[in-house]
Amino acid sequence: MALSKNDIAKRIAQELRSGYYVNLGIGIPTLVANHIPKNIAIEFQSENGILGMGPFPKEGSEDADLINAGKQTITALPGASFFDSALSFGMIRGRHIDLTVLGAMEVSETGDIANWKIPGKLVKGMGGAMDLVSSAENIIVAMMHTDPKGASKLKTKCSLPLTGVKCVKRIVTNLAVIDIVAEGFLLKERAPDVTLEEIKEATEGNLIIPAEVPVVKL
Amino acid sequence: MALSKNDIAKRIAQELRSGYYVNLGIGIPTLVANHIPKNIAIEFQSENGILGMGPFPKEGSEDADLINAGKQTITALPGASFFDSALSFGMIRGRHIDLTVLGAMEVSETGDIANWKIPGKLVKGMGGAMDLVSSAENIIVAMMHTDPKGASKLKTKCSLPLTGVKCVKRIVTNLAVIDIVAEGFLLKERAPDVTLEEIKEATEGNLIIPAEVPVVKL
Amino acid sequence: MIRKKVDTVTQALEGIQSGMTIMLGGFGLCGIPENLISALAQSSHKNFTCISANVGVDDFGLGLLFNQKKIKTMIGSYVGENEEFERQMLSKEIDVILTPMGTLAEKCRAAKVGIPAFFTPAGFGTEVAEGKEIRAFNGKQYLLETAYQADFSLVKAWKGDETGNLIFKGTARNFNPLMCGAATITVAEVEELVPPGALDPNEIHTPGIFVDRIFQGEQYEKRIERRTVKYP
Amino acid sequence: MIRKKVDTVTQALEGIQSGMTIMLGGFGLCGIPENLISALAQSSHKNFTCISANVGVDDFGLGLLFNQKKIKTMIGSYVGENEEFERQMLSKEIDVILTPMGTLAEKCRAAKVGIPAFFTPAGFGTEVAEGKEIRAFNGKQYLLETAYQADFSLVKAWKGDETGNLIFKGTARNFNPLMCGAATITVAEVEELVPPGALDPNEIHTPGIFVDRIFQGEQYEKRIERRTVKYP
Repeated sequence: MALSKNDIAKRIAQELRSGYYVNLGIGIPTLVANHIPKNIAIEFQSENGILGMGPFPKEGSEDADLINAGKQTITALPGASFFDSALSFGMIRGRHIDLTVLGAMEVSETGDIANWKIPGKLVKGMGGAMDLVSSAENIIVAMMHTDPKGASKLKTKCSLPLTGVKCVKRIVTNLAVIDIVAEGFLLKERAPDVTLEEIKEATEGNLIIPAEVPVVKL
Repeated sequence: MALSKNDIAKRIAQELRSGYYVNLGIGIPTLVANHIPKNIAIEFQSENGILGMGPFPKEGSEDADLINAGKQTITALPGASFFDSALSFGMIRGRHIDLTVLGAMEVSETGDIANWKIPGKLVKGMGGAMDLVSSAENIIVAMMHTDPKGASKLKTKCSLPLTGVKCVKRIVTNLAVIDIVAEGFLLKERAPDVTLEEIKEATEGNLIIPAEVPVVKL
Repeated sequence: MIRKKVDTVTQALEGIQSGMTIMLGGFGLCGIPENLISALAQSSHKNFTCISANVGVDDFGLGLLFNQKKIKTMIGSYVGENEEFERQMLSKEIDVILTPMGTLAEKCRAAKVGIPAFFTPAGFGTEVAEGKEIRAFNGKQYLLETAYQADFSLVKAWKGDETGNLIFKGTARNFNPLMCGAATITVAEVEELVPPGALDPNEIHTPGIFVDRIFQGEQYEKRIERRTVKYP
Repeated sequence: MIRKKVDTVTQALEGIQSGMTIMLGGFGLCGIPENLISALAQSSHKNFTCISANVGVDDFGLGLLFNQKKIKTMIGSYVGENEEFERQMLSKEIDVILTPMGTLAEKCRAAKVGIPAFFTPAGFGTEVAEGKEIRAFNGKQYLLETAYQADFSLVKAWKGDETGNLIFKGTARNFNPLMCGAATITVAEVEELVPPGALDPNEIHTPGIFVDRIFQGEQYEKRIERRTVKYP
C-alpha cells in the first residue's frame, strides 16, 4: 500500500530533531507540521518573515498582518519573532535553518531539483525556492514518485529547468524513502506492500537496492 | 586675524541647510553643533548607531548605553532612532548623509585626504573615516591651514597615507575658505585681516586667487 | 528635527513620471502600500518598471496597476494569483523578470546601503545564472548580483512619526524596510502617524533618514488573500 | 520552542580553544560582553584572533585580554585608548589588521547572512585596497571584501529570552546584532533574561536562531569611557 500524502509528511516528521529550525514548503511539506513528535522542540520559519510560526488561527482571530509564505493566515507562538525579508533569507543563505522540506517536479540522481518551471506552461516564479535549495545543508523532498501520467519524477537527469544543483539529500515519496548518494538513488525504505520491482519500475534514475530494505514505519 | 577653531566651526555651520542629515567628525567638526542657525531643521548622525543625536546630558543623567562615535555620553532628541553598525554605515555608504565634516592632516589639490596614519608614529586606525570619505557627496574639511611646525596642510599631493581620493569639496581653515576645483585650490573667502600673500605662503598646492576674495562673515 | 509629513497622496507621489522604475513593498497582499497603489492606478502616468515580490490579485494590490496597463516591465519573484497579469505576460504586453526572492531582498538592501554588488548562491546552475559572473568561495559557487536602481520606493508601515521613522507590524514588514532608501525618493504610508518623540527610538525599524515623504493612509482594506483557520 | 539558556559563563564558553577566531561586540566600552570577556581572560586558552571594532581600555573590555596576553591577532578599526595594546603592537607581539569600520560591520553581516563577498567603496585608493580586487560600477570604484570566518561570537544585549531572542539598548546595539550568527557558535549575555513570550515579537532585534547560548550576566559595570556633561 503506497503512502498517502499525509503518510509522507508523517514519515518526514521522523527526521525532526530537537533544536531544529525548519522551513516547510507549500503542499505535502506543510502537512509535516501536523506530525511533530512529542517532546521535540522545534521552530518553524516562514521566509516572508516569521520564526516561531504557530498553527492557523481560530476563526475570528485572523490577522491580515500575520501570514505564512503560502499567504495563509497563521499565528505566532511564544518566543516568535518578526523580521524583514533580507534577514529572513539571511537565515536561509547563512545556513541557520536545520531542515528544509519542499516539493519537486523532478529530482535527479545527482541531487538536482526542478520545481519551478514547465516550459510552455504558465510560469509562476521561483519565489524563495532557489535561495532555499542553494543554501540548505539538509534538504528533504516530499513528492509523489511519479507524475499524474505515470512518468518517474526520479530522473537520471532533470528534463525541466533546474531550481538548484546537487542539493537534495533525501526523497520521501508515496513508494519509498531514498537517499542521494554518489552512485545515485539509494533505496532506504519502502512503503508497506510495495515491491522492490514496483519501485524500480517507477524510478528512471539509477536505483541502488541494498540487500535489506525495511518497510517504512509510521 | 586668523579664525579660531570655534570660528571655523561657526563658518562651517553656515553650510547647513534645512533637511540636512549631518555627520560631524571628532575635533573642530564637533564644535559645529554649537552654531546651528535658528530655524534650520537638521539631524546629527553618529556612526556608532544614532540618528537625532542631542547635546551632552546634564550631570547625573549620563547613560553608559548612549554615546557618540567619540565615546562621549550624549542624549537623544525627539524623533531619534538607534540602529546597528551595518545600517549606520549603510546610511553613509548609501549617500543618505547630506553633509560630512571632518578633520584632516593633509588635503591635496585634487581633493585627496589623509587623516588617519603617520608612518613611524602610533597608528590608531581609520575608524569610520574611510567609509565616510569614500561615500559622502558633500565633504567639508575643518582644519588648521598649517601643522604645528608651520608646514602647509594643503598639498600638491598628500605625503601621508591616504584616507580617500578625490572626495573633499571644501576646506575651512583658520586662514581661508577654499573649494577644490579641477585646477586646484580655489580661494573663496579669507579670514579677517589675513592677506592673500599669507594664504598663498601657507598653501603648498596650486592656489587659485580670483579677483575678488571676500572676507569670511561670522 | 527634519519633518517628512505630506498631507495628501497626491503630494506623496509628486514627481512620478511615466517610464520610471518603482519599488513596491509587500508580500502577497500583506504590507502593501494600498493608498499609493490606488493613486498610481488613477494617475495619468504609465510604462512603469515595477520591482515587487509579487503581483497582487486581479482586483487588489498590484493588480490595480495591471488592470490600468500601467506596468511595462515587472521584476518580481512569485507571480501567481493574478489572471490579468498572466494574460499580459502570455500576450507579451509586458516583460517579466523573475528573481529568487532572497536575491530580490538583498538587491533592494544593497541599493539602500550603497553596496553595488554582492555574491549569492541562489540560482547557481539554473537559468538565473545565465550571463552572470560565477565565482567560487570556499569551494561553493556563487553568482554576482547587482543593486537595483529605482526612482521611487512606495512602502507601507504600521506606525510612523513625522520625521519618517517607521515601525512595521508582524509579517507586513517583509520587503518594506529594504526598499526604504533604495530609490531616489521613498514614500511611506502608515496606518497611524504620530508626532516626533511618540515612538521609542529603540523600537524603530526604519530610521527616518531613509524616508523622504510620509502620510497617513486614508483607509486600509488589508485584505486577506487566504483566510485559513483552525477547525475546532 | 528551542531553548538556548545556559546557567554559567563557563557553560557559555564551552568549546573555546586556543587559536580560535572570536568576534566580540561593542563600540568602545559600550555594549561589550563584560562577563564573557572576564571569563575568557581567566581561562587557560590563548592565541586568539579577535574581531572587534575597538580594543578596550587598559583595565577594562578587551584590555583584560591584552593584559593576559590572550590575543595574537587583532582585527579592528580604531585601536586607540589602550596602552598595553599599543605596547604589544609596537613590540610586534601581536599582529594588527585595521579595517574601515563600515567594512568591518558589513563583513560580519555577510558572514551572518551567507554572502561570501561584496563590493564597497571604503578604502579605494588607500593601502586598505592593496591586494584586493577593484571594480567600477556606474563610474565609481569599489573593493571586493569577503565575509569573516569565526569560531565564536560573544555579544551582549539588554534583554533576551530563553529562546535566544535579543533586544539591545541605545547605542549599545552597534556590532552586536551583526555578530550574532556570524560565527560557528554565538554566545549572548544579557542584563535581563526573560521567559519566552515575554518579549514582543515585533520588537526583537535579533531572532533566537542566530544565538546558540544565552545567559544573564552576573553583574555589569557598564563603565563610561568619556563622561561628558552639559555645563549648566
